[in-house]
Amino acid sequence: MLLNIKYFGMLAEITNCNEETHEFSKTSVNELLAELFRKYPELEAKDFKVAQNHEIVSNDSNITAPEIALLPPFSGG
Amino acid sequence: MLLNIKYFGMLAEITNCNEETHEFSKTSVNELLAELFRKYPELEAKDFKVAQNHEIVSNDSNITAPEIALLPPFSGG
Amino acid sequence: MKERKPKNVFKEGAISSEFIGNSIAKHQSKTSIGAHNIFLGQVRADVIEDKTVAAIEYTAYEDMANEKFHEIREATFEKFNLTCMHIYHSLGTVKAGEICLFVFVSSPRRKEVFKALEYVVEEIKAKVPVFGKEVFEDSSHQWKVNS
Amino acid sequence: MKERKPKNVFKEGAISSEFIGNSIAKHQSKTSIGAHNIFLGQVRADVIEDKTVAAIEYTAYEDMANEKFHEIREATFEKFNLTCMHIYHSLGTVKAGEICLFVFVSSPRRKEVFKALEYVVEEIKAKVPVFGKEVFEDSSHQWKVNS
Repeated sequence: MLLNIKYFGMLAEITNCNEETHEFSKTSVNELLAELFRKYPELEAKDFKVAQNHEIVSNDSNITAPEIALLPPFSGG
Repeated sequence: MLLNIKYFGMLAEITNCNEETHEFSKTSVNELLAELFRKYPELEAKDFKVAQNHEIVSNDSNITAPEIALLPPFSGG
Repeated sequence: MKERKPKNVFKEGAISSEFIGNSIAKHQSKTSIGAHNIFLGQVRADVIEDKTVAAIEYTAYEDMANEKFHEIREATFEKFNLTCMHIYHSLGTVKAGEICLFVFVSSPRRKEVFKALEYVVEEIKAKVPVFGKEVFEDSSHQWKVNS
Repeated sequence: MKERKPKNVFKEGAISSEFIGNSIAKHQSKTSIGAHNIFLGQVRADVIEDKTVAAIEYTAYEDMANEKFHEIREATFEKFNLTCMHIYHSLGTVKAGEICLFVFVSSPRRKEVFKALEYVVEEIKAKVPVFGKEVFEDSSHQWKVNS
């Protein structure tokens, strides 16, 4: 599946982009993250959550939607 | 002692005045109220508090200041 | 700073939205503030036995009220970490829909403003001798009681 | 009314005191309202290791954020007896002393607005994907973390 991965805040500084497409042939969020950590080793040390369909999902969820967002700690307000 | 008695809100409607002087020769708030109830019988049924020196005092306190206020329930805000 | 004289909290008539906006603007030079919390009391057009409240006429035992406002201010600064606090209350006629009470607290941190604002408003309702006469559209009236 | 589409809560840049004043003025025709409560988040000029915060640059995962604001709105109307509620959050640069968050709740009764406002603000802080970059006077930066 061709995923659209979005990066926010300090994560976008590490990846040097706000979004990118990523061809993904495995199943879970954990497997996706392993691929992203290979591409961006600095990501692994960062605190962030993964959203799919605009909802936070756990790392052992399956990827079911093409839009995936990596969200560092929120600091609104 | 010559007292200056102030009436507020619905109490001023009963007494038909906002303040008046009252010659008082006894001691306690209760004794003062008895005199005022003779003058304004409708006052006796009303819910109010007495302030002396800008502080609420109990009815068995002694009158020590010349300014006495009769305050119906507060409804600020 | 301790022996400040009570300020006059009362304003004749309604408190305007422009006054509130200006009061907010004045705080933008205070850059240690992170959170403001504002309470506004607005006169309701309550319907009581088929009659509608058109306005409230406020009177107060002004000297005592300003002393009580001052005591509430001092106690609130003791209890909470606030940068500043402002209180304004109307006297005279305030029409339905208009604002009669404006309480404004500011702090570096939001947790403080929530606690402080509710404290101040409840203290005002309980301790300040202000009296509201609800005037109906037919000019009859009743005396307001806080709930 | 249930299936309202999420509105856009975001505004580019700071929220002005005039905007807040106008928003208050618009509520004066709603004469069932007795109490308003307003929270304002203001950017602090915090000093961190001798450097002073000059501004915060806000970004957001906008689609998700607007959905979360909408869910918070709906949940708040379920929990509390409110007449109306408005939320605005800045995107882009907001300088120290300027306002970046404006939450406005109104109800017939004051007890409701205190509880509702704190609930809304805490929910926003916890659930809405907004990210603040604290930019110092020397143009270096750090990422803000809510406390």
